[in-house]
Amino acid sequence: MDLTWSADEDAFRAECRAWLAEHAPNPPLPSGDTAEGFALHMEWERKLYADRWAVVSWPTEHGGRGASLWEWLIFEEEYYRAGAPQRVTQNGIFLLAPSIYEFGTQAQQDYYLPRMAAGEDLWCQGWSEPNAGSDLAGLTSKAVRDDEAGGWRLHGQKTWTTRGAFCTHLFGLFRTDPDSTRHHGLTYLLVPLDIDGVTVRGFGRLDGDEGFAEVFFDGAFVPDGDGDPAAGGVLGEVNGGWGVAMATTSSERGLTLRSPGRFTAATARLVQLYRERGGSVDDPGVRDAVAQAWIDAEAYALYTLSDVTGIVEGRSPGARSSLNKIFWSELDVRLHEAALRLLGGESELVEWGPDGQRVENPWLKGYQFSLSGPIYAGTNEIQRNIVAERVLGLPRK
Amino acid sequence: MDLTWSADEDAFRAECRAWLAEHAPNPPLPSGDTAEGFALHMEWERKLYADRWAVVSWPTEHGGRGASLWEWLIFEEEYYRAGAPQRVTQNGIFLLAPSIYEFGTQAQQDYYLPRMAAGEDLWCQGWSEPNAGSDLAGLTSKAVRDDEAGGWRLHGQKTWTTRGAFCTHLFGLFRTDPDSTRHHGLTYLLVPLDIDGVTVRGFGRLDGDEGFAEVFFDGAFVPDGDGDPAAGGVLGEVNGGWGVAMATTSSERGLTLRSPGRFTAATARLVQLYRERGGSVDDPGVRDAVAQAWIDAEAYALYTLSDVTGIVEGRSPGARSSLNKIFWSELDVRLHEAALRLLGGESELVEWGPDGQRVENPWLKGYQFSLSGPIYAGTNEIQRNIVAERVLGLPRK
Amino acid sequence: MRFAFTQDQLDFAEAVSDLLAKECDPAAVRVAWENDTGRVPGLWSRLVEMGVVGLLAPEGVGGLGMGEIDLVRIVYEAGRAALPEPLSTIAGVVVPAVRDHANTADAERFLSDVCAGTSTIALGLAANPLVVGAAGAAMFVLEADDGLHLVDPDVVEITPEQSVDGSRRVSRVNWNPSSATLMCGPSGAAEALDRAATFTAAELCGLADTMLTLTTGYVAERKQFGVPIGSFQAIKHHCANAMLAVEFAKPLVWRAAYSLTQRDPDASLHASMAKAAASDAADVVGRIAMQCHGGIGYTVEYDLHLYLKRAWSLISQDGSAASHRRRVADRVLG
Amino acid sequence: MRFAFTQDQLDFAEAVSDLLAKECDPAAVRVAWENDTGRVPGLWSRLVEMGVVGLLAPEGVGGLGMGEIDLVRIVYEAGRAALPEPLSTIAGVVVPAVRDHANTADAERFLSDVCAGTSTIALGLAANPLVVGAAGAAMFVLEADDGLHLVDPDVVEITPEQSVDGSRRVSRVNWNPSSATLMCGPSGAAEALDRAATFTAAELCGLADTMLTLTTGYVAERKQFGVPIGSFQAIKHHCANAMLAVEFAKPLVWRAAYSLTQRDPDASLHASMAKAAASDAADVVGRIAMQCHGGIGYTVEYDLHLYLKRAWSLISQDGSAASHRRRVADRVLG
Repeated sequence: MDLTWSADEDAFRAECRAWLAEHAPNPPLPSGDTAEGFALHMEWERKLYADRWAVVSWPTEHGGRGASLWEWLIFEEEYYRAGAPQRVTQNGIFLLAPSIYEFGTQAQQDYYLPRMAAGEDLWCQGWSEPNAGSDLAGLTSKAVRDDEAGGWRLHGQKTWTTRGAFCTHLFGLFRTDPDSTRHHGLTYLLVPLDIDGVTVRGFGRLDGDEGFAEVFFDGAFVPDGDGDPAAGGVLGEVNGGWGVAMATTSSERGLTLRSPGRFTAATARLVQLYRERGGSVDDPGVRDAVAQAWIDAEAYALYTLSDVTGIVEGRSPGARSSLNKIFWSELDVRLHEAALRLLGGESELVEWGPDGQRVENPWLKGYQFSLSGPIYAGTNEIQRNIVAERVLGLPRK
Repeated sequence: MDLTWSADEDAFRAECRAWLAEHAPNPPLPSGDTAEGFALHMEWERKLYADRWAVVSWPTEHGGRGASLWEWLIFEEEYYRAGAPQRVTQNGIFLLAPSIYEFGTQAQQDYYLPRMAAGEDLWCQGWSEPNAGSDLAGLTSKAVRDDEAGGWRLHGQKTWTTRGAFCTHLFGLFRTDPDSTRHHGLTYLLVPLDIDGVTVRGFGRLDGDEGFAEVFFDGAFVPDGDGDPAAGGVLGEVNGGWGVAMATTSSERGLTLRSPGRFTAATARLVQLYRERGGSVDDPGVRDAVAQAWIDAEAYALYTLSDVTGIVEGRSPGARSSLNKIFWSELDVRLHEAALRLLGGESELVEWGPDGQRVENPWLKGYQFSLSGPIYAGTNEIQRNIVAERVLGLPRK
Repeated sequence: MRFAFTQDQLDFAEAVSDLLAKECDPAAVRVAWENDTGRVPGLWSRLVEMGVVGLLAPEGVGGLGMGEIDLVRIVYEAGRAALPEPLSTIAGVVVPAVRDHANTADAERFLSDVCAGTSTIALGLAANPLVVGAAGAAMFVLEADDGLHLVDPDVVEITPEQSVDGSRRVSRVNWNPSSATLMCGPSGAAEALDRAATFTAAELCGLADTMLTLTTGYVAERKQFGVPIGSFQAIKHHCANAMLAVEFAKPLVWRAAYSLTQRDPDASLHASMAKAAASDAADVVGRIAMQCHGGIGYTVEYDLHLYLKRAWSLISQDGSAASHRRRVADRVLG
Repeated sequence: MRFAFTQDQLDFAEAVSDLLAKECDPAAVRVAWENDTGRVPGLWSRLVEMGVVGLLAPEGVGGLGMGEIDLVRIVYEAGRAALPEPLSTIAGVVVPAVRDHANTADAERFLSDVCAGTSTIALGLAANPLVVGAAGAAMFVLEADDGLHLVDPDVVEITPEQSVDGSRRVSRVNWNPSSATLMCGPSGAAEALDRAATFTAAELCGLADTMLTLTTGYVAERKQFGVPIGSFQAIKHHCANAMLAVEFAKPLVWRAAYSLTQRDPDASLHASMAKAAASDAADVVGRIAMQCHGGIGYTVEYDLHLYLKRAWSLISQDGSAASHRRRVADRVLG
């Protein structure tokens, strides 16, 4: 056991910190899930890319720094500590890119990845459908073979597509074998959103942002994908989409998105909030709740160090990553609940802060966002089933 | 709405309180779930009976006072407030007697009820079997028809029979139709434990008492029950035992056993404990936990008043009584947890109290007992299913 | 002993419920989210006509001269509908405060106006940093260290704020207490908080009930894996837990209202127990409702958020669960 | 950066685990419940032989000269087996306290004896009203306001008490601190509490793991309604919650031991986080284990209670979860 960083890692951290201190927007950007906010976020994304902070763990030829997993953790920790903006590009970078690395052709990798890193292509995910949420294998959107054109005609509807209204591309699963059921006969497709037969309709989210979209497909054409990647196409094998998606999903459920820095930074801000307001709020238990949130964030950070150690040494967390997802998502709710208790009667305010420094209330906003954590990327009910069945070996039926 | 008691009810309360103040054992009796303790408890039961406090709500001809439900509540409240002993006769009085009143012949009522009130017959319940706990309908103990003898030969095993080793009689379900499954073909039988072919083996409980028993049946004979009730027999219809048992079970699950006085008295003692120790224990949250337990006991008491009002006016709580069972059993755990927090490092002590007044640690004992609450009489998992399905109307499958 | 509403009380509440079902459906609440006042046009005068607004006012000024126990079930119905009107504040708190403490002339004048529906009075208790419905109020009842003041809007500086609940028009108010405006001392203010906590608790129970109803309806219909999600035990237990929370809060709320009516010496304790339980229940039910709905509950096109956001606001209004449990602890534990 | 045990550490722990599987199965623990000492005959000397008891003692007195991080995984194994021996107290707390603070002669003499297995030393920290294993101890390390004392049994008055865990032989001790017995000041005592909290936390994680293992085994076998009860979603979620609690406590415990080894300035904070999380985890897992077992868990014939009652005792030993969260709050929140 060795919980110290190497000199190189310390130097990397110092570089991250210095750059972020100079460049991270202050005051913070407004939410990236509105049209105006999104534009400001894209400026930030381009700035990250220009200085090679957009995708630190990617190879240099795709815009990254070839950073190790440890360096990635350091970067994320510094990123959240600096209060730098939420990554509007995250669905592409964290969900799609791992699948392109694993399943994409060389042409697809060379075309999509640098454009994604640079923010030229903005990807949203097309998993959920109105009748396929937790039950992802129940999806019915289909891609009908068009042999003449050498590709697929899409029909159906995707929904809960985060930032769909602002994105340029969608990745998702479509039923390519009309006789198939469940997770068979699905294909993972990459779809430009500006082609004929695609309609995107944004709709309002709980927190007031218009960050969700429905995407309707009415005969939109996507080629097989062995030609120019610009037109979109198949990622991986036809009818092999479930495996590609699961790789992506496990990437989402696992380590990558939920870097511990997000929670240690949030609890550090919670501690600050407690110091400002804890003495005046009439709530004898809130001190304990803040301490608990702080401990939980530390536990999560250490758990992640253990996971990363395992991954680096070739031990995959596998289904245990469901534990990870349950813990961070419920920790996130609890820590925001503690913050709202500290805000007391002001917790309902959409804008908040001292005069002259009013900002969108980060704790209210964060609380609302936290409530989606136990739902998306596989509800925590399903994650608990996975823990019980695949980790603890309880019988499925 | 009228939350005041009538002059008659106040007088009844005064009478209860005066009698209990004079007679309730001090120091408290040891547990009634040991052989020595049981004997002491039986003395107490006989004293209760002699002064007509054993079964206040029963008709006078069976040893009661014909008390109303309201008076019964008052009696219970005073009984628990006085710290009077746990009723070792409760399984007969509260679980079997309602079924005898509803399903018994006149001869059965006249024979069993006064003897039960007087503590001459001591009844234990024979529901659970090694493979039929939560799934009561899965029981396999059988009663084989003996036409010649005009009765039934019992085979099989019952278990978790509280105080079985000290009781004289058992009531329980046996499969009388060998071709039946689930809740069909069962008969509710009344069985003296001293007959041939019955073996009772006591075994140790979590809290150290030997209050459980297994009861083995190896051809023991019980007549039909239309003759002398002393020999035991069928209660209700042959093959109609499920209905009789459910009436009993809903009586157990419902109001009767869990009088609110039990919890308001316990929280009053918890408040006292807090006043003695709250200032010195290093636990900033325990004050809140005690207040919460106190509120919960009040809520339970009021909920019960609402239930009793409904019953008196002809509105049965029905499946809603599952809410009741979940609430009191989990409240009981929480209030004892709060007490153990107040005891801190002394919570593990089997005997406890100031020098010269050492008693069996009521909070440790009570905590252990409380843990059985969410399990017996239908686990709280099953109760939650009932609430969801029968009260909220969610689909069974 | 009888712990239940009278048939008259239930009938009155049902009449209000029928009105709200028609005039205050989710579409109407959405109108209130978007319009200038945060209120449903025309609805207040209907409530005035039914006598709800002046229920606690003496008959001489146009009220019904009834008690808190008569009002509480109606306020619960208002909660169920997420009624975006200052009903519990005005009918439940301001009217009895003015009735009991204002001088005769003020009481007669202001209560007559309120009972006639021609004006409203806004309430600012020290427990709350925000005042609802300050804009347009004919008068203010405001709490200072020395008690409740009856204050003219001219001398109140109003700074609007935006609530997560679009129909709640909240403001900070700034004013200078003076002996001229003092209506009653701290005990009158404490009584106002007890009433506010009790009626807000009733609203929260109503909101919780509606969130649970939406949830059970949704999970019985929504299919995943070929079956309604309500057939999964995890969802069943979530719903049972939600019901448990709200069903054991309600008796505390009804009792608190009864104790206010009876001027029970423990009325303040009972109000705190009610508010603590109702705040916790609404919180738990809201969380469960969100989780059982999944994505659909996270959209503003679905109605859940109307009730959820009202509940979030009311959970801390008139004292949080924690602060009321502290009051209970101080009273019971010493 | 590497947050994992070394292969050597895992091998050592596995060797201990193998020994305990043979020599400290539930039947052996039941013997300790009933016998005079509350210990498993012969087992201590086996642990001495393996070097576990003197793991933190210098090699010169027969120890291994290793660190807390080497011991913690072994203590976790002791917890898994509900080992009824004073391993964590002696090996984890008394040995380093005597090593660091006793005068050279005392240290050499007592550590040699302990490492040779010829005597034990009982520990009485101010956080605990009870002392384990006082009868038969060759010496006592006892905390007073001014620090830790090394006290001869002759001057300690021992009053036996009975623990819910039959193998825990607890006593109250009465003695008079004097400057002659003082071994170190309050900072040494604080360090002892940090070690005690950390190793007790490790034991609790082990106990929780065994309770979870018993539970998953039982629910996979036990059938009701024609299926294993472990196929019900409510049971699955109980088990998942149990695992969640213990898996997120462990990293805190390992880190606390590491920080002690490193003499990290935050070691005390880390120990408190570990004990808070482990106490809560054992509590949650114990509750879940009881509930999932149903009636069988409520009998003394089944093994669950051996682990459960140990856990109940250790949950508050060396500071409850609440007291350690208070320490964390004092340190982090100011």
